[in-house]
Amino acid sequence: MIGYVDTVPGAAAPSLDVRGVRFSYPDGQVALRGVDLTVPRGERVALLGPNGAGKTTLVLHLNGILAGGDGTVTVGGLTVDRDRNTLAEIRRRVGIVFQDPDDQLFLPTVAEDVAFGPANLGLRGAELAARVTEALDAVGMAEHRDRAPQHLSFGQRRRVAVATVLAMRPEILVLDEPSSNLDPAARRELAGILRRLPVTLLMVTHDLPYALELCDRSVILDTGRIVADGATAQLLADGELLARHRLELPYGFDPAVAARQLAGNG
Amino acid sequence: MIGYVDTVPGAAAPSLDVRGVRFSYPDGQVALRGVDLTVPRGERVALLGPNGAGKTTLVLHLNGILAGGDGTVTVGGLTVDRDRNTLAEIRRRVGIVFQDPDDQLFLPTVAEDVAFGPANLGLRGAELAARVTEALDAVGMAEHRDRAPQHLSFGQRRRVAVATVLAMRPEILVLDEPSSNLDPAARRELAGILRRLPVTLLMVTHDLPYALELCDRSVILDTGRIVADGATAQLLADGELLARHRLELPYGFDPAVAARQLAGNG
Amino acid sequence: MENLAMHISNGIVNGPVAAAFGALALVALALCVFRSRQDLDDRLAPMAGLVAAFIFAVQMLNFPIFTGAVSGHLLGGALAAVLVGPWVGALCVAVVLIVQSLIFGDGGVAMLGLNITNMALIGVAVAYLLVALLLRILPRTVSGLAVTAFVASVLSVLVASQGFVLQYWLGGTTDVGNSIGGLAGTMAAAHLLIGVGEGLITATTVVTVAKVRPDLVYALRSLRPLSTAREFPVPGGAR
Amino acid sequence: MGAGHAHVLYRERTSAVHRLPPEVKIAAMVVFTLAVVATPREAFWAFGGYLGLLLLVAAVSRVGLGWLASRSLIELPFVVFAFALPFLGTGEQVTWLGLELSVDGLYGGWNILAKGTLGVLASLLLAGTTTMRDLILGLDRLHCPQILTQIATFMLRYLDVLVGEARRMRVARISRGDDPRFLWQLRGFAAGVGALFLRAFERGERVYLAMVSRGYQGRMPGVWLATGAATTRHWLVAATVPLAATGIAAAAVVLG
Ligand SMILES: Nc1ncnc2c1ncn2[C@@H]1O[C@H](COP(=O)(O)OP(=O)(O)OP(=O)(O)O)[C@@H](O)[C@H]1O
Ligand SMILES: Nc1ncnc2c1ncn2[C@@H]1O[C@H](COP(=O)(O)OP(=O)(O)OP(=O)(O)O)[C@@H](O)[C@H]1O
Ligand SMILES: [Mg+2]
Ligand SMILES: [Mg+2]
Repeated sequence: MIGYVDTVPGAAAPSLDVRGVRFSYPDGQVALRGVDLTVPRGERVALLGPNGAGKTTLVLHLNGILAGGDGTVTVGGLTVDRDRNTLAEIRRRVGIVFQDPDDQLFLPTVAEDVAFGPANLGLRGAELAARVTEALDAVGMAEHRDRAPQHLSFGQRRRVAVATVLAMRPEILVLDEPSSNLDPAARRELAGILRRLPVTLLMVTHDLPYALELCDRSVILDTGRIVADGATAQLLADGELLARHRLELPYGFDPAVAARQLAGNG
Repeated sequence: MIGYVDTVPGAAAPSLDVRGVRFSYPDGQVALRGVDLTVPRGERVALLGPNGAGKTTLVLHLNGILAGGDGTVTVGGLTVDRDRNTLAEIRRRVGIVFQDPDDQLFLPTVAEDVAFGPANLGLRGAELAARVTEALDAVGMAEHRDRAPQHLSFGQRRRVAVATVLAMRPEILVLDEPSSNLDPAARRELAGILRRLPVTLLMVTHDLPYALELCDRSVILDTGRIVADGATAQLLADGELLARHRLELPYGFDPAVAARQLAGNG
Repeated sequence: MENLAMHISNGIVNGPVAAAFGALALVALALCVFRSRQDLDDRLAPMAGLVAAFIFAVQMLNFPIFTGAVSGHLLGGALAAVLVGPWVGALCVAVVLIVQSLIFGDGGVAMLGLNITNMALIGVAVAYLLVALLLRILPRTVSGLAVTAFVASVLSVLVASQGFVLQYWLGGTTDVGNSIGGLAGTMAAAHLLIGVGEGLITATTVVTVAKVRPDLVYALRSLRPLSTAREFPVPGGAR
Repeated sequence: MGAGHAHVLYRERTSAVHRLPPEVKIAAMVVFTLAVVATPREAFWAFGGYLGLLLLVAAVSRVGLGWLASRSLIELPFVVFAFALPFLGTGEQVTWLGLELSVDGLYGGWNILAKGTLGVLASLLLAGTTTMRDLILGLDRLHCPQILTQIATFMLRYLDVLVGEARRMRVARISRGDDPRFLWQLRGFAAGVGALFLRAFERGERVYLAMVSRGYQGRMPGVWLATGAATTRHWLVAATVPLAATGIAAAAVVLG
């Protein structure tokens, strides 16, 4: 850990504070080369970048699943380290939806899987059941509650994965490519849910219009470094910057149309 | 097998001919309720539909990985049945990129994994090496050729998965959500590759603009039935049809802009 | 004498006896190879690999039984017999033993015949005979299957451990005289505990699989008329 | 041991031993071990000779003596048996530090200790210089029945799948507020094992079907079998160690 004085815990601390984080995988692959990122409470930030940039690696640092390189990660004033209790508290606050739904689902039925997180938070009985139903309704999977997750279609698994985290009502929601494999309506519904949730949001995505729709601010990560940080609309307008990092607006996307629709959404 | 007279084998036979295929999973889940679909040689067809519609299930029927329900699947005149040799020949012709790259990659290094398919086709030595290099170059993963697939990022794994099938140069290429988790540049590059390949193409996707860009024709599958079949541009113009099947054009997408870009592409 | 753990290492049993059992194992495995040609279809091939991997992995976790005074590991014979049948099952266990002896020195290479006889042949054969018998007597329910798997595990482990006693009696490099009876007793006691642990793991594993994918359980498959067997591999199971 | 992974013993190096084709290494290791086992236990000098041979191979293959020593602890359980023998053995007894020990038992203990240790060291040298995959390739070239190598290939693949799925399950649980010390605490040890087994199977089955889709028909493509197969020179080079060992064994039997 390099010299970094812990911020005062409490409401004033930023939700996420990443300082100088470096990380190499055991096989020697360098994934993060000094990442600094601060996300104030309640902000919505999109994390953009090419394949292999280190986005998932960064996400896995946010609740201590990966650790051990240089730098510090602080969540609402709590520093991620080896202390079991601190880690448990951090994992209570940070809900992560993994890029691969198979990393998320492991219990024999959908309902049990969604109940797992809230049950660990101490919920029981009717309250727990209500949480589960609410989360499954939100992603439109209520009718599949008694099926085995591994027997669902890919997109259905992705939706259940989102529900497992929504059911925990985390303070900080981190989503790694939540919209991939979702059908267009589910994608829009998810956007609606995320927009209404009163949380701090960090969303990894390759879908730039989706980032624009949901997040005011974006950061671009490339080869393990944050290379840009600013208002999403501004970043997306800088075609040269985007091109340098293998990002580009999709075919048929018209910023003017987007702006109109965005204004309509409020 | 319901009554269906085999077409004459040979060049005149359609690449894919699916007749009355029904399928239920062992847990009783009905996935296909009678699907009819013919894809003539050289055509590019997008397979659209909501999550859980049965798209992946249909794809897995195209080379006999799933079978045993009613109906027949014919590939270039060869009917999928239990005969080992016919099945082997069909699998030679049809290349499938699975929705989950983790299902596709299993060898210790990327290069070996890409070589696996062509080696099974009998390629050896320099010819095999050339195929592998070509396929890896096409997806921009040449520099990672000696790494372990399970140590790649999700998007990198997806690209390698595509390469494993490209290296086999199948006559019929079936892709299940090839663009998900790809960064925007990789998505465009993949579109470029697919457009140039002289193959019959069936592509499952939730990305309607991508379908419009690559496929002249689209079919919509919902709850195990084909509910629409026509020119992609026409289907996408029918907002009501799309909405009925949980499809919709993405935020910021302007058909007029798309048409202009499409014309520019040739 | 804690962890005899069934892997006989080099030098415990003399050369001639080891060679004799080596020949016995070779003949028996050849028969298994011949018989399993019919069994090993598209669906059984990955299952056989998984059973072998599972046994391999679990054998590497030497788990303490109860107090830690006795430690041992699964032999896997019953699991293999229930899931992939006797012929392929014996081959699975044999593959595990061969690889272990080659790269871990876990059980000496020169003693491979003895180890294969005990764990792959005796262990799987006893387990399969018991399974075949019990599945006819017991109700064909989840608990019936659980009891079957448990009993078959315990007894197969016990019998397999006595295989070592027999071999030691025939060709132990040190004459322990009357202690051979004591050896038999110690082996039996230790392996009763190992057997109980093995029985619990086997029973739950088999029950988990049988509930979700009954088509994967060889022991249940052989009870059904052959016509329902199918050749197409199907993720999520066969109809 | 908790390792559970097949490649833990492989030492990534470049050495003449690493480059030898796997089949000659397997054959050499087996012959060497047989020679050791055939040696009379009283011929102490012979065991010194074997150890010398192994140290020589270790030096050439650059696997490191510390590594060899620490990894050979796997035979500890058998050593316990070796130490019990002097008390269990019958016949002539000697008294040492006030303990009644059987002479036959002492020899027996030595016998197991020496032969066991040499066997383990020989395997470790094989494991340290040969990947699991090459090992299976070697077995295949030594005409091991295809059904066995096929099971071994799948076993290798599934070890990765098991480890991978176990890791996924652990990550899934801890990131949703659970605090397990073991994977197994999911409704008890056995239920966790059952769930892991099923999960690994279904993943592995999908992988298998994807392999089948790419033309797999029960045997890995011939390229991997054809390249780098042993030449006469390889066999001759690798034969030196087992030949020397056989010589020592023969001398020990004759002199013994
Ligand atoms: N388990 C691993 N072992 C070794 N290297 C890894 C591992 N996982 C990822 N990497 C490497 O670390 C780098 C960053 O990977 P990461 O998964 O964070 O990328 P990403 O930004 O999430 O990419 P994508 O958009 O494709 O998901 C890549 O070069 C990748 O190959
Ligand atoms: N292995 C399985 N066992 C049981 N039911 C399954 C299995 N796989 C899929 N299903 C069910 O079959 C139906 C069709 O699934 P399929 O995977 O074909 O959908 P899909 O159109 O590919 O969806 P997506 O867009 O989410 O990938 C769904 O209701 C799904 O829950
Ligand atoms: Mg990622
Ligand atoms: Mg699908």
